[in-house]
Amino acid sequence: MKFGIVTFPGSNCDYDAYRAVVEALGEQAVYLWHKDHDLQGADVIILPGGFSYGDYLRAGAIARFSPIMREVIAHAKRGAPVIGICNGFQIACEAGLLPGALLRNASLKFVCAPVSLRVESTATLFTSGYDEGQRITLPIAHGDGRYSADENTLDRLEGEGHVVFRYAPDPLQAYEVYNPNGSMRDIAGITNAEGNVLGMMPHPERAVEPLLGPADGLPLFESILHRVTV
Amino acid sequence: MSVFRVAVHVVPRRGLLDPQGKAVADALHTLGFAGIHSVHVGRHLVLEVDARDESEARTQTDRMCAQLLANPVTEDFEIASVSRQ
Amino acid sequence: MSVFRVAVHVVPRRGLLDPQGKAVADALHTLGFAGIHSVHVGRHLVLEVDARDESEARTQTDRMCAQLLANPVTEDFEIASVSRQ
Amino acid sequence: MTVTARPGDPAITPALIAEHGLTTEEYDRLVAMLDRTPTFTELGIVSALWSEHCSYKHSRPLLKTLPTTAPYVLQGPGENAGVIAIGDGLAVAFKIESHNHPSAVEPYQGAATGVGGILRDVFTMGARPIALLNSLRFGSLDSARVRYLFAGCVKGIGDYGNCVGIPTVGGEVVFDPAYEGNPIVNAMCVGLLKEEELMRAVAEGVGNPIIAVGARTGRDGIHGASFASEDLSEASDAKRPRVQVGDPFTEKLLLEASLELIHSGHIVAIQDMGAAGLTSSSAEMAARGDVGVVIDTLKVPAREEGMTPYELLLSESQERMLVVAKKGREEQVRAILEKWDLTAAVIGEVIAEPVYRVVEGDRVVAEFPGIRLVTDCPTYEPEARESSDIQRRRAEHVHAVAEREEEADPMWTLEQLLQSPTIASKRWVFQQYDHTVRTSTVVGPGGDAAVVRIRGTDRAVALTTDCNGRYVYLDPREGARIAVAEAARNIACSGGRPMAITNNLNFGNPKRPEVYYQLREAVAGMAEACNALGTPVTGGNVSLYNESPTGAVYPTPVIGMVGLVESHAHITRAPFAADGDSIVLLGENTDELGASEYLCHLHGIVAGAPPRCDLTAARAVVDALLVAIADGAVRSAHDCADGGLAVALAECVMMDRAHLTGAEIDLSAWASLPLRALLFGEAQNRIVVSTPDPAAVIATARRFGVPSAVIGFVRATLGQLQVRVGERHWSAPVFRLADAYHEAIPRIMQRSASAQDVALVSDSVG
Ligand SMILES: Nc1ncnc2c1ncn2[C@@H]1O[C@H](COP(=O)(O)OP(=O)(O)O)[C@@H](O)[C@H]1O
Ligand SMILES: [Mg+2]
Repeated sequence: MKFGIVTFPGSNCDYDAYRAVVEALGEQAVYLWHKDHDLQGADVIILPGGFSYGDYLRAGAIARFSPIMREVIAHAKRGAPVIGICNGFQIACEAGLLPGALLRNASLKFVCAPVSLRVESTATLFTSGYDEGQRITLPIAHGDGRYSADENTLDRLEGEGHVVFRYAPDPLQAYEVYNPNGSMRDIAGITNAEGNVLGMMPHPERAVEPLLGPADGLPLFESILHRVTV
Repeated sequence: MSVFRVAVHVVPRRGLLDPQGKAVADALHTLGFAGIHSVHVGRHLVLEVDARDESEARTQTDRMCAQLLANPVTEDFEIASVSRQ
Repeated sequence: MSVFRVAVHVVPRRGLLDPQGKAVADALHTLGFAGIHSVHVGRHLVLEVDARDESEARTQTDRMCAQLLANPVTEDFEIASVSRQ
Repeated sequence: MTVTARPGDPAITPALIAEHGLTTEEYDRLVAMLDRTPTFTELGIVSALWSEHCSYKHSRPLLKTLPTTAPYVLQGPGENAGVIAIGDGLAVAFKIESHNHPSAVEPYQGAATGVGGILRDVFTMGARPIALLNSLRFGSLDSARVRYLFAGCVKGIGDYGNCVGIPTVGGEVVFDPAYEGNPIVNAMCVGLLKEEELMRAVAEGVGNPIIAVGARTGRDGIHGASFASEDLSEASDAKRPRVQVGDPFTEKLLLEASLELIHSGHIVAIQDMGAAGLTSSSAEMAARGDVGVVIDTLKVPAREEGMTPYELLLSESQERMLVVAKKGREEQVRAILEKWDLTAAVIGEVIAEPVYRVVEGDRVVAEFPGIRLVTDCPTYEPEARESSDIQRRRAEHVHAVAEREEEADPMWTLEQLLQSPTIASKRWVFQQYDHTVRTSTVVGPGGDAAVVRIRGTDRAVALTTDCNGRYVYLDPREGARIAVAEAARNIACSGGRPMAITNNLNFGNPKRPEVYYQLREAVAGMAEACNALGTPVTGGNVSLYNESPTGAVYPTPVIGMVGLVESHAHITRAPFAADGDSIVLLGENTDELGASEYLCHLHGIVAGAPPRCDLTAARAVVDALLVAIADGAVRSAHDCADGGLAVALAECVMMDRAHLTGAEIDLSAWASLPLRALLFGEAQNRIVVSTPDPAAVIATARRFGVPSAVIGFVRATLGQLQVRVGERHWSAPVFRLADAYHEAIPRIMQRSASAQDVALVSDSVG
């Protein structure tokens, strides 16, 4: 399977996503340049983390207008898989691929730490490799991760099972505020109504090798592999 | 064509948590400023744009806000002032 | 004592690099908005404060700006408006 | 060609000369070199190049005495960064740089632009940055101003590195009133390159175009270089307009574009426009290549209207590079920059005539004979004399210091020390740094040395910065030796072999004999330790005049060390990990107590001789530990430093807060030592190891002549740290120690957190 990883000016997790796909997952990956109009036949598009356009004005606000985004949006509308990670999640929201917005962390501080998550739904393209309610640990690294949307949107997301990951208390880290950014209803990751676009603040691509810590991000990529190939 | 100076306010939608506003209020209290009821923090943009007249400058700016300068999901915007340079 | 609503503008000091303003200006160009000479991005603060009269509200706010609301090294501030509530 | 004064330029008066920080002697030297009165532009150029920051006029003779060679050193001092080979045709470039003065005036931008500068120093060598570290010193956190400086610097460092996408994996933060008016902000960068891609900033090839790349030039930081060469005073506030604003987004584009340029083969040299901007970058590149250059200031892309040659030459606008391209490749160079939305402008060329010439259109505004502009800079070796006050302090008999009565319970004392901001966990700091981006950080901040794996190999690099300024203050030579030795132990504790160092000499005003004495002795001590430990100096930075109305800072020669981890299997961490493991102490306990954090934090005393650092023992303990690790006998290793053995043991049981353990410790063998020296003294060359195979560790230690002993056992579920010394024994709940250690700084910053954050709201990125 071929993953297309978009490089915006200021993206800096495109490299990590590329390595995760090629080395840990053993699949094909190509970088997609923001000025291009060609997805190079990629099956899955990753909008990676970083600081596209410096995150000036609002995180993701400027990147959404990059030429390549027209193709990415069309790809999504065709029902094909798109993953927005961290800055990619912010871009996907700004582009209207996902509802809501990501605001400055409630702490007003950038936070880099492993966080404990609960897998809320395994009935998605991206999470079939996990168990319902499974506890996983993934790294976060962001300053604008406070997921916000109006109550109706939140109710709908929850009602229709589009909340995929939630920040969840970890008994071993009772001293920690478990919701690292003040996200509404502890939301860490969601999909669109059709279920083919995933947005999440934590970094699965940074958690695919035991050498670097728990490899809890790998099942996410394997899930896609499994679902899209069958 | 002449140059207009347009000032725009982009503010977080009421009801949304405004940690910056709260932080400012708390900080002012710590610094000993009494009698502060509320603080809200938004963005203040100043643009210098070409336009035929003031109303064109306004409509121009309105479109910029709708498209880029404000996030329709979480922010409201208003054009605070328009002045010919 | 009554409550005053004070609006403050904090803007990057002239002459200092304003990367954010530059990024927004470039973005507006690529969006096809022509004739944009400059964009500057600052903060718009709205405070509700107790004061005996307008001038006290102003002096109060001036001190807040000097001490906290504006960075004395990189920013300038102005009180945009003061109104009794 | 004849140089003509620009209309409108001020006349050269004694006042103007003084304003430019030139002594009469230096001015005469300049006139002699030119054989005429300089123009205003020439005066500006020389005042920048002959400033302390650029010229090293008070340190160069001392720096010459440092060891700088080893078979694996590919580039020593003299370039933008040092480079060492790490095998498989790979190499790492690394360098440390200070931004103390800018950070004192504007902490956020000052620290941020410091990171920007050191990143550029590394990627101009053709290396891709893989890690950042920072070494920080502030006054006491009791002061609101200090909390503002601390929070601002940390946020500036974080926002910049996070945005560029380079992990900040380590560093150190020390709080002491000595740094009250003058914080220390040193940033270190480490980059990875292929040996054959090593790029040097040497201008060559007559006719080759000189190209300005990246951000436009504004009036930022004009005279930043001479600013960094003056004492900080109230007057500095007047210089605030000099503040430079960083743009990490442009830096990221510049990083990618520069590496692409270097690999394209279209250019012969590239250098950051750092201190003294266009002036020093062009002059240094010309000097290194021993060629002439001509620069036309009208061609420099300016951000503001009507900038003079003087301003364009001396501006320190950030995120700019100077490139010497191959003749005829201008278009290819421009194309690469355009791809990254950056501008390139040809502003001059390399010429055969041995002159440094600046023109404004067809008027020559400055011209110097060849490289003498750089080489003719005076050097000074002022008088050196140790302060008698410090001699007195060092001689004080610290064992006579009366104990506080609470100290009857050493566990109380331990809790106090764990709460000392200098010892306490710095998580509040490094949680604001992205340390996992680039997915190569195996051991992040919080332990001894950070470990970053080298992709495609089984190797990794271990990285650390170290310096105890109090030691150096009380004994500069010993203190500098200790700084190097401690860095080496930290590297070894992570499984790395110490390879080389970069260093940042942060000192006061060298014209004062007691300061120059400190500088001379510290450099000598550094040289001794580097020789003994086999870690040559590949570069560094000198920051003098770190003084404020409250006096000079502690002399602070920060050591940035790079080590090589031969196999991922050797990567070792500090916390105890397995129940029942034996705890072995490598090295010997002594009765030393002088210069300790204990005396400073509990008794407010800065006195006594710092612990002796036997360099043979320092080398032996490192070698022994590395062999034991390679044999697979070591489960964890942690260096004993600030706060001594008790603090080291406490850290081993609760540093990893999600996996608290416990331990039973028996120190009866040292019952004859003064208890507080045994527990809290800072005797050197000690390492706490946990192991399933104590016999193997002890046998290895013996082979290297390193004293060692089993001092206890890991009790994973005990939840207590129990210490016995002869008949006496004490115990403390691990969760209490953990709370003291992990919450100390958050609790202090809570008090003022909101003030800090709002003061910085506008600066926030991401
Ligand atoms: N303390 C030091 N020890 C060894 N070399 C040093 C030291 N300080 C500076 N140098 C070397 O002097 C050269 C100039 O340093 P510096 O002026 O900091 O470079 P720049 O400011 O252009 O980045 C560099 O090669 C640096 O490594
Ligand atoms: Mg340099």
